[in-house]
Amino acid sequence: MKPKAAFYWCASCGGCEEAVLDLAEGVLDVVAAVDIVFWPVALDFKAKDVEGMEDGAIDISFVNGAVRTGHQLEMARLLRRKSRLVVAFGACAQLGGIPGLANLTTAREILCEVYGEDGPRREFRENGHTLTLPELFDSVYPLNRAIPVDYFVPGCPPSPKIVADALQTLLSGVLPEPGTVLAPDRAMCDECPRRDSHPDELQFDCFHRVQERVLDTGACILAQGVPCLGPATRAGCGARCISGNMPCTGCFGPTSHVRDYGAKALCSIASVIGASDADEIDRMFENIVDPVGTFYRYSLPSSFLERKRLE
Amino acid sequence: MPEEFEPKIVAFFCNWCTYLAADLAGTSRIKYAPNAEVVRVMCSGRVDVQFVLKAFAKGADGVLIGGCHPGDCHYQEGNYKALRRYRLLQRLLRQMGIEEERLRLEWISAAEGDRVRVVIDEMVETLRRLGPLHKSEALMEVA
Amino acid sequence: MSGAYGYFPGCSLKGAGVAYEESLLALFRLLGLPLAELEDWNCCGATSYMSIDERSAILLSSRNLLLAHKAGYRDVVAPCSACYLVLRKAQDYMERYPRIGKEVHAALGDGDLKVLNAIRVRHPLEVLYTDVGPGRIRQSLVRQWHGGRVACYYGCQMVRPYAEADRAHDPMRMDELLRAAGVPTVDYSLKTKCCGGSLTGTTHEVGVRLNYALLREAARKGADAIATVCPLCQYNLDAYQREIRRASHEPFDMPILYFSQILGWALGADTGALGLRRAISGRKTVQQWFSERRVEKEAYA
Amino acid sequence: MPERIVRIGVYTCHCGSNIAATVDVKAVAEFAATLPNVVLSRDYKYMCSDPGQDLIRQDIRSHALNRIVVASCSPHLHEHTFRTALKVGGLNPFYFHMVNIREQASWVHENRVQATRKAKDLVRAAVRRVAFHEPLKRGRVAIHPDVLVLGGGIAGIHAALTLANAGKHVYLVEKEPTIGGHMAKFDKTFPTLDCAACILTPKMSAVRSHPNITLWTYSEVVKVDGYVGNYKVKVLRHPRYIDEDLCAGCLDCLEACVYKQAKVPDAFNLGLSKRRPIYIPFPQAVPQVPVIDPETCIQFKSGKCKTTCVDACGERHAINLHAEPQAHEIEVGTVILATGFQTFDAARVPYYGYGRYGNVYTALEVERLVNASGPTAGQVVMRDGRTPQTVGIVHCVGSRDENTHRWCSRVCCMYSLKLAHLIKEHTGAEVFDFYIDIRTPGKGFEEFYQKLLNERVHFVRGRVAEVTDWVLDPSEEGRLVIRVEDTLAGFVRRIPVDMVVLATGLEPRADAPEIRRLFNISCAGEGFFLERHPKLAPVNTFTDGVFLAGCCQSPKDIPDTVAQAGAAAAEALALIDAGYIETEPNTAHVEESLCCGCKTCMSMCPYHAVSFLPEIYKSRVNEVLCKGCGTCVAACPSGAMRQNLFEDDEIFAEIEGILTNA
Repeated sequence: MKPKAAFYWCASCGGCEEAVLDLAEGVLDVVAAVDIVFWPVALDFKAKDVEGMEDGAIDISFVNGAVRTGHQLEMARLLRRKSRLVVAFGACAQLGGIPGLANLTTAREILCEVYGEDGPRREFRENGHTLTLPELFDSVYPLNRAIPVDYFVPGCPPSPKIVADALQTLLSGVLPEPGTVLAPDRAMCDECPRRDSHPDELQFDCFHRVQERVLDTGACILAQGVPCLGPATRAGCGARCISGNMPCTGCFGPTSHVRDYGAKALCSIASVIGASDADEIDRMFENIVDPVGTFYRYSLPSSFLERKRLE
Repeated sequence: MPEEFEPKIVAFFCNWCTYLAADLAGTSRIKYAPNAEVVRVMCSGRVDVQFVLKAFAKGADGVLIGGCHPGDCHYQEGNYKALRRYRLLQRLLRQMGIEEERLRLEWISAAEGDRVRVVIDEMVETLRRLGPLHKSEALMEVA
Repeated sequence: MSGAYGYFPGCSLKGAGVAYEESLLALFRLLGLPLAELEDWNCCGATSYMSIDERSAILLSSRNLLLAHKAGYRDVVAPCSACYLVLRKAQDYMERYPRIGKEVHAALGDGDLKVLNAIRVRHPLEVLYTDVGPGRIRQSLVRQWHGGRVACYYGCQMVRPYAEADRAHDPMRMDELLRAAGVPTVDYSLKTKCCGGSLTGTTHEVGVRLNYALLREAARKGADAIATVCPLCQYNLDAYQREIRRASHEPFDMPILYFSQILGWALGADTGALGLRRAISGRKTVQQWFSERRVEKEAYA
Repeated sequence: MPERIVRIGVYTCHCGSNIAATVDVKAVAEFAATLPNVVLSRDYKYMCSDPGQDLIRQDIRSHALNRIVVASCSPHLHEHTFRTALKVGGLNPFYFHMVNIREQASWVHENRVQATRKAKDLVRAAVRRVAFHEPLKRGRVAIHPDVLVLGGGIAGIHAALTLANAGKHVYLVEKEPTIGGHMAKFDKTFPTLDCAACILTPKMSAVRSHPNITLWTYSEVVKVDGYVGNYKVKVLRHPRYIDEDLCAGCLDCLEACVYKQAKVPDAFNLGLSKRRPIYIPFPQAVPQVPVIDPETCIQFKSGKCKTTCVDACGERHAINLHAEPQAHEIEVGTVILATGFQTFDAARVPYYGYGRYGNVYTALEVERLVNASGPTAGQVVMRDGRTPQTVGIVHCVGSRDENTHRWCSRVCCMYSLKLAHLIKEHTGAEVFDFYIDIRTPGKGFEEFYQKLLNERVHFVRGRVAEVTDWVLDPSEEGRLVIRVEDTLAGFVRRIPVDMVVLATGLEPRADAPEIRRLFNISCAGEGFFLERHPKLAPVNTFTDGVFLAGCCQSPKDIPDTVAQAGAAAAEALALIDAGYIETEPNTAHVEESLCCGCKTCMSMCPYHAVSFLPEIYKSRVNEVLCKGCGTCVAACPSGAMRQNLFEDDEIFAEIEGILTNA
C-alpha cells in the first residue's frame, strides 16, 4: 500500500506548489509513488477531510509557506497531529522567506496601510452565517516555530533536483537524522560555474547594487563588487541565479554550522572591505542601502532577533 | 517604588589589550558597575556578528566589544575587521529598531584600566536611560 | 553669521579702564577687525563675586555667552583679563560638571551647553597675535617708535589656568608684537606675577608691596615703562605709584600703558583717540613718546 | 574525541579574602553544584596552592571528572598552573576553563550581592562552555639559539655578555656610534662613589672582543617578522663613513680635519663642548672608530673639502666618503629589549629657568662637568666662567608632578646626593638640596644620606616654586634666586645661589612607541614597556621570546638594571636550552566538508597561514604560522573555519550561560 502524502501551503506565493509541478513528467512518478490525501491547490479536499483522519494517518506532509495567521497555525497543528512526518518545504516554511520581511513592521501598520486607520472588519454576517477573518499575527514565523518539523527542503523555490532527491530520500525508507536539511551541506560557490574566477585576495573599495552595473558573465560576481551571498548559502540550487547573471541572495539558507544566516553573511562581507577608518568604511557601506533586505532576504524570522523590535 | 533597572551587558574583550586592561582595573582596585560580564576572545577580530545578535536575542541590553587601539592589534589588523563589521552591523541594528548606544566598540589598551571603568559605567548609565531591550515575545510554544 | 568679533567690554573698560577701550577700538579699526559690542551685556561675575558665589558668577557669564550666540558671534573678545577668565571658566565648568551645566540651562531657560561652549572666548592680545600676527604689524607701521624700553607685564589671569592666550609661565606674545612695532622690550621675570588685584582696596599695604616689587624689578631691568593687558593691573601700577614713591623713597614715575595704546600709536591712530591723556604716572614721558613722528617707509618696506 | 558523558568539577577559590571579602564563595560553590553536568563543586582557600591543585588531581581520579572549571583569578595568572594540574591528574589540560572572579569581580565591585550574582553567571557560563571542550595537543616550535639584544647601555651590555659567556651568539644593536649608554656619561656612581668608567669600560671592550657577540653600533632595527623562536629581524646600519674593520683607531683623521677649531655642539657632552664634523663620542668609546657627521662635514655639504682626513688615514683607506647604509637580515629565537630611557626636558618647566638663565643646569650636564674626562676636565665652572660659591639642587624636576610625570624616577634623590657631594668636593661650594621627600631605599643609600648631612649640605624640604633673577635684596644682585616654601620652617624662603642643578626625572624614550610596535608588545600608562606580570614575570612581555631589561621597563638604578639584565638573559637561555617552546593550540582549522573554497579566510590572515589547495578546492591552515586570532573564523561565511578553544559552540554556550536568567 502506497504511503499517504499531503501538500499544504501557508503564507507563500505559490511558487513552491509550482516547484512540485516543475518536476514535469517526474510528477507522475510522485503521483504513482504516493497516495495524495490532501492538496488544496490541486485537488478538491477540505480541512474537515483531514480532521476526519486518525492521528498519524498521513505518512508525510509537505507544508510550504510561513505561518502568520491563526488559520495557518491551526492547519499546521492539524497536519502535525495527523502526520508521521512533516517536511517544511521551501524557504518560507524553513526560514520565513520573503514574507518574513514583514517582521520589519507590525500587523497594525500593515492593516492601516491597506485598509486605513480602523483596519478591516474582522467579522461579518451573511444570511445567518458569521464569517471571521483569522488573526493576523505581528510576526511571520517559520514552520518550526509553530510545530515540530522533521525535515527541511530549502529554496525559493526548491529546485526540481532538490525536490526529486528529497522525495526519493524520504520514500526510500532509510530516513536521515531528524531536523536534516535535505540539500548538500556546503556553500553554493562549490557548484558555481564561475568559482575558478574567484580571486585569492578578496577586497572591495566599494559595493555596487546589481542594477548599477553590467556584470561580466564570466567572472565571480562578488569579486565584481556586487554582494553575492554564494559563499554563505547552502548549495543545491545548481547556481541558477548565477547562470542568470544575478548574484545569489541566499534562498537556500545557511550551512549546518551557521546559526544566523544574515549575521554570518554580513560578518563575512564586512570583513573583506578595503577601508580602515570609520568614515571611509561608512562610505563603502552606503550602497548597502537595506542591510536587512540584503542579508536576511529569506531568513529574518529564523534569525536570532526574529523581527524588528516591538516598541 | 520599583527598584532600578539593572542592565545586562555582554562584553567581548580581546586577550591582549582590553582583557588585560580589565585585569589592571582589578589590580588597581578601580570600582565600576557589575553589569558587564566578559567573554574572552583572543582578538576583537574573532567576534562574530552572530555572537552580538545572540547576546541581544538572549536578553543582553547592551553589547561591548573591546580591542586594541588601531595600529596596536596584537594580530596586526584584527581590530580593523572588528571595526568594519561593527559599522555595518550598526546600520542593520538601526533597521531592527535597536539604538546604536546598545552596541559599543572601544579601543582600550592594556594600560588603560581606568578606561574600562569609564566605558562600562557610561554604558550602564546610557542603558538605564534607554531601558531594557525587549525581544519580541515568542508567539506560541513549540510543542 | 556676522564676520565681526563679539566684544564684551565689562565694567572696567567703561570705567577706570576706558583708555583701554578707546585704544583697543582705535587699533582694531585700523586693522580692519570689527569689534561689535554685545547688546545688553551684564557683569561677568569676576573677582569678588567669583570668590564668594561661584555659581552665580558662572550664571552671569553664561548669559553673556548666550547673548553672543544669539547675536551670531563665533568669537567673543574680552579685553579685561578677569572677564576673559570668568567667561572661559564658565564654559570649562559647564563642560566638566554636568550639575553646573544643568543649573545654567535652568537659569537661562535656554542655552544649549554645546553652543555656549562652541563660542571662542578670546583675549585681544591673542587675537592680534594669531589673526593679525607680528608680520602684518611690522608691515603696517606708520609711526616710528622713539620712546624708551618697555617691560611687558601679562599678569596672572590671562595665562592661568587657561594657557590659551599665551604660554602659562613665560608668555611672549606682547613682547613679540611690540618688538614688531619697533618697541624695545626688556626681559621681565615678574611678567606673570600678581599685581595685587583688589587687595589694594582691601589689604592695602600687601597690594601696594606687590606693585612696588613689580615697578622696582622693571626699573632694574632697564625698563622706562610697563605695558599691560589688563585694566586692573594697569590701574594698580598706575594709581599707586605716588604712594609707593613716597614710601620707598625711590623716584618711580613710570608710564603704565596698555599694549593697545602703543600698537595703536605705531599703526597711526589719532593720538587723541588712544586715551593717553588719562595716564596718571609718567605723564611727561607719555607726552614725549607719543608725539608725531612718521616712519621712513622704505626702512620698513 | 571528547568524552561521551560530561562530568564537571567546579572549584571556587577564596584567594584568602581577596575574593571571599566581596563574593560569597560558598554560595557560588553551592550554586555551581546545581548546574547540569556538575558532579562536584568545592570551594577552597587557595586553589593555586599545592593542596588546592591536589584537590583537582585527586577528584579527577576519585570522581572520574572529565571537565574542570576553576573560578579564581585571571587566566593570565594561573591558567597554566591549573592546566598542568589537569595534566598531572591524567586529564587533557584543555578540558579546563577558568573563571576570573577576582580581577574582574571581587576587586572591582563593592556590592556583595551583585558581585556574587556576577560570579555565579560567569561560573554558569564556564560550566556550559567547558562541556564542549575537546582534547587538544600543544604544538612545539624550535628556538633559534641566536639572540638579539637591542640597546648598548649597561643593561644591554650585561645581558649580551651573560648570553655570550653561555656560548650563545648575540647580536647587540645600538643606535648611537658607541655603546655605553647613559652610564658612560657618569663620573662616579652612588652610593659607593666608585668611578663609572672603571666598572663600565672593561665590560665595553669585553663586548667588542667577544667572539660570540656581533656588535652593530649606529644601527637600528627597522623590521621584525616571525614569532617566538624564529624572529626575522632587519637591521639597518647607518654609514659612519669609516670602515670599522680597516680603522685602527689612531684618530689621526680627527687631528687632520680642516676644522682646526671644533665648532659643532658635542652631543655626548650635552653641548657643553664642541667637536669636529669627524669625531669620536668619547675617548673610551667602543668601537674605537670615528664617525663623520654629514650634516656638518664640508665635503658632504659642498664637496669642496681638501678631505685632509682621508690623506691622514693614508694607506689604511679606512675612510669611505661614499659609504651607503647597509641592511642585514638576521634570524634570532629570542629578543632582549634594553633601549633605556631619556631624561625629562627641563625646558618643559620654564619657571625653573632652564635655557633662560645660563647658570641653570640639568643633572646630566653636571655629571659631565664633574667628570674628569668631561668638557672641563672635572672643573665645575659655569657657563659664565665663574666657579659657583653656592649651588642649589632641585629634586623631582619632571617627577611626582601632576603637570609633567606622576611617577617617582627612583634615582634622582641618590644622584642628587652624589652630585651634592661631588660639587662640594670639587668646589667647596655651599650646597642646598630642595626635596619633597628624600627616598633612599637601597643598600647603603640611607647611610650615604647621613654622610651628606654630616658634610653640611643644606636640605630644604619643599617643592621649588621658581628659579628667578628677580632681585629683592642687593645680596641677590647677579645671582639666581630659588623661591620655595620651606615646609619644615613653615614659610616661603628666597635662597640666592650661583648655580642651579635640576634633578630631571627619567621618562620613556621618544621612540618607545615605534619599538613597541616593531616587537608587538604593550606599554604601561606612562609609556614604559609593560612586563607580563609586575611580580612573577618582571622581565617577560606578553609576546613570547621578547624580554625586558633596564630603564625601558621603568626607572631604576645601575644595580637593579644589571640584575634585571641578568634575569632577562637567564629567561632567554632557559628557552634556548629547552630547544623548543610549546604553543597554545588555539589555532584555526578548516572543516573541509563545509569549505567551498571562497578564500575569504585568505584575505583575513596577516601571517599567510591560510593556503588554498586547488586540487581539492579547499583552504588549509598552516598551524605553525597561525597565531590563533580567530579573525578568519568569524569571517568564514559557511562556518567551515573553526578555532580550537574558541569554537562557536563554546562561545555561544558562554553567552547563553551569562544570559540564562537575564
